[in-house]
Amino acid sequence: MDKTVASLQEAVAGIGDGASVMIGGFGGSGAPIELIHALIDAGPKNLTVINNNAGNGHVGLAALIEQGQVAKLICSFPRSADPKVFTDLYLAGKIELELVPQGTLAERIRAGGAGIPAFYTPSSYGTDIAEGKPVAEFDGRPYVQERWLKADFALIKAETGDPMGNLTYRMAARNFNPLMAMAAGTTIAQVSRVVQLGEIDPENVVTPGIFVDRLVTVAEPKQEETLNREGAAYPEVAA
Amino acid sequence: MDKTVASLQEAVAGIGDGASVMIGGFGGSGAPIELIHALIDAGPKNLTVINNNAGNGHVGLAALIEQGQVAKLICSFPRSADPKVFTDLYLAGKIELELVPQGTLAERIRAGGAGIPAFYTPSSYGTDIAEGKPVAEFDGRPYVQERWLKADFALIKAETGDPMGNLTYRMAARNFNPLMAMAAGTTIAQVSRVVQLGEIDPENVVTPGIFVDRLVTVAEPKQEETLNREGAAYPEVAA
Amino acid sequence: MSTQLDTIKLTNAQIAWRAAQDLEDGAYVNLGIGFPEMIATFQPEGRDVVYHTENGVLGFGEAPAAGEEDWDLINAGKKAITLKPGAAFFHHADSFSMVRGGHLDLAVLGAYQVAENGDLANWSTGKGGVPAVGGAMDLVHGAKRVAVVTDHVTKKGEPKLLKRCTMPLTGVGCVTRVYTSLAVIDIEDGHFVLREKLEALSFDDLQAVTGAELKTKGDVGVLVAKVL
Amino acid sequence: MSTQLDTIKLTNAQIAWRAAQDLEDGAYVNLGIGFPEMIATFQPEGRDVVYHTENGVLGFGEAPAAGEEDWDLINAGKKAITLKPGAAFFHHADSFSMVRGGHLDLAVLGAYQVAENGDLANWSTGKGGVPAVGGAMDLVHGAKRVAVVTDHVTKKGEPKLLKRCTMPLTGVGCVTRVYTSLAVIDIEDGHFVLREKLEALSFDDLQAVTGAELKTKGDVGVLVAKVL
Repeated sequence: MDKTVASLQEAVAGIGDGASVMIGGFGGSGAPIELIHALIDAGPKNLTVINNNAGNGHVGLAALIEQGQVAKLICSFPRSADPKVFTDLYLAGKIELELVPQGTLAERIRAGGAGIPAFYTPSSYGTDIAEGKPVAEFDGRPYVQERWLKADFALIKAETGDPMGNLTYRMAARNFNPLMAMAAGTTIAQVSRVVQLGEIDPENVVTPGIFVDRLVTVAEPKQEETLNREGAAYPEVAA
Repeated sequence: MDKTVASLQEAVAGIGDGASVMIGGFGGSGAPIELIHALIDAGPKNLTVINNNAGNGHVGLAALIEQGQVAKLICSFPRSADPKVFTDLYLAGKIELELVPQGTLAERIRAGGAGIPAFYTPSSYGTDIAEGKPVAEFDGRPYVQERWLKADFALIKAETGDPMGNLTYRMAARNFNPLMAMAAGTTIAQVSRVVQLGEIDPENVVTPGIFVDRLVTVAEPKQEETLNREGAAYPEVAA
Repeated sequence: MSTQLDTIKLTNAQIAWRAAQDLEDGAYVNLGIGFPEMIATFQPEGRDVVYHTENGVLGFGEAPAAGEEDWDLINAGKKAITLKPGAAFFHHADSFSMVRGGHLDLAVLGAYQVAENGDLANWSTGKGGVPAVGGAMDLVHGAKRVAVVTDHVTKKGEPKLLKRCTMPLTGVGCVTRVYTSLAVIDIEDGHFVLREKLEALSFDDLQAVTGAELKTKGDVGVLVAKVL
Repeated sequence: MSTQLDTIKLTNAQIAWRAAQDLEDGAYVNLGIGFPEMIATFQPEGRDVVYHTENGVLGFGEAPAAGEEDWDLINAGKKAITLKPGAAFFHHADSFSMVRGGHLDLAVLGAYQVAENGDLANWSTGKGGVPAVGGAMDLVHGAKRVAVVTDHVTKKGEPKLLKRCTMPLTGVGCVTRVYTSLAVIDIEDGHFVLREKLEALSFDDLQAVTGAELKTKGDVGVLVAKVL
């Protein structure tokens, strides 16, 4: 079993117009910048993107939005240090936003991966976010019903992978990545290195390979934060 | 911060009559035999016990049941290699049983720890187990509503712990232990060894210390399977 | 009739062998406790299959030699196992996320009864005693294919493949294929569709020991199994 | 009146200092982005507090020196952090299990408005622009105590402590204590209960800049804060 693919281009192959795509990361940490840029190169339009944020600067998710490839964003916090790209499109009515509390977003994705079609949470009860959602009382407290969230594809960033797709992450870059790996039809991971089968201690596997479909090596992945401090943009001509 | 306690007796202190107690393990693997035996010594009655099974032989959970301390068992599979203790009491109407499918049991405990009061699952739909439970349809498929499961105490078995209560497990002895750690008011862990703070790689912590209240060292924990092959019983006089 | 069947029918090992021929390369598979576990023994050469056990292991291998057991490394049947390279441990909620979340390619279970609508009864005869369900009610949901291995009839010669199950259900409309001692049968659109039968057995004789109509779509293949 | 308040009121740093005095030894605490984060700076000596950040770290410490940042090691405010011994990493669902599941002892947030029934508004002024909620709606549920740090009045001198919030709510009935620039106030049974106030301020003057009745139970303490 060998899930590795040779190029970023091959890794994102098959993501077509109208696809739903989960993209890992919290801010820049754990954001699969190289996979996102490969998706920009591949050029599908009308995507629904699930991410915690709306990108920063002109690289990664922000660049994907800037290229006009995203029709709808499902996220918890679309305001960022340099939110211009998303903000402009949103205020112009050119991109749809589904705002989800962060914990609910994480739980909805986990539910999608775990085969739980709906669950109840105290979060957002009594707020505008809960409008139109079913409410039920358990043990005398009110809760909001939320639905699972799945996607056609997940683009995630991990640290170490093996050919079967077992993954480990690096520090707080873990965040949404293991959850999205569970909730997508096709999960595509970029890893800093691929090691031999058995080199990842079975005790320390964070994402078991059953959740991963393709693996591509990006030996020295870029950090969104660093790129933005350098004033980078993607594609470079847009700078 | 130091959550270690000096003795098994101290570890199980405060578990009184009528308490609900989650006990980790799947069959013998991951079963906190020494903590259970300390609970037998402490002697509380009328307990509600949550475990996947009903114990084997005359040690561990089977011994706790045999001592008449358990009024109700919530589990998925109370039939075992030597099920006599539970079977006799059950058929005599002397112990209550709540039978829960194994995946639902795991998810209910996880929900208890995660603050999710209820969720929907396809498991058990259309079966006797679903009788009396709310049913709802999502995307054209029917699902059963299940409630979270919490307990006053959890007795769990881990491999390595640090003074803050961070834990790792050993192979398939992980099973229900990390979930139960999340779902109890007071979580009590027996570990084979306590290491210095920082010796467990933050990447490899399975149960973060926030879920653990007390930690007791049992350097060479007994395996239920081995004890039963030796024909052991607890308390020893009962042999 | 049932005496005659006894002379030609496949043994459990042969049923397991036949089921094993359908294991796909690269598949993630859960084999139920007991009879279904035997399928792994007959995994065809050159196919890479990753086995899942619901107590939290992916990628386990054969049983260890006697005396080499580690009782922290067991499968759902509480038998000692070994690990293959690339294995992973996880807790029970993650394990059943794999099951319920549709991540397994195949689950194979035993059966008391299977109905033409895909209903399965395999956890309780409904006759009292201590009820015990384990992971069966979860395993029948989520896997892309849910297969059953079973004798075609009960020890008394009564059909196990029925219009509707009479014993307590494990799951509703969940079974997709049945490997029996006499035939291989798919469940499609609420009907049994016969794919293979033993050559020595006529269609009518097979129908006679089957509790619901056997449909056919195109040719019916010959059920062959290795002599074991 | 508001000019007079400006001369006596606590600075944000002093409010954070006062809130920090209530940090309990051994507590697990989440400090909201921005102002509440400052509380960690004033953690009293001898108290061991474990900080949680919702992006998956427990047991983090101070910011690293400039140039030493690792952008995989950040907090919810996307600022670089460091680890203390005994730290742990986990994914977002586990992180919010800690939040929602009642495992945190304390969460401290900022506020636009707090109502005497414990309602909090801190995520949207309701005036358009891009809405963004982040983790606030989860953080207000589950923690054993949910405290707010805030100026007592808006920049225009209007009360932020009200009978009912007029801005979009973050959570219902969730706040248990408010540390303001003028007072420390508990929320009990749907009422503001004054615990401490600045000595220079009369009860009536405080009531005048508070949008709901201030009740008292026993003595009202003197709100003192270190000169910072």
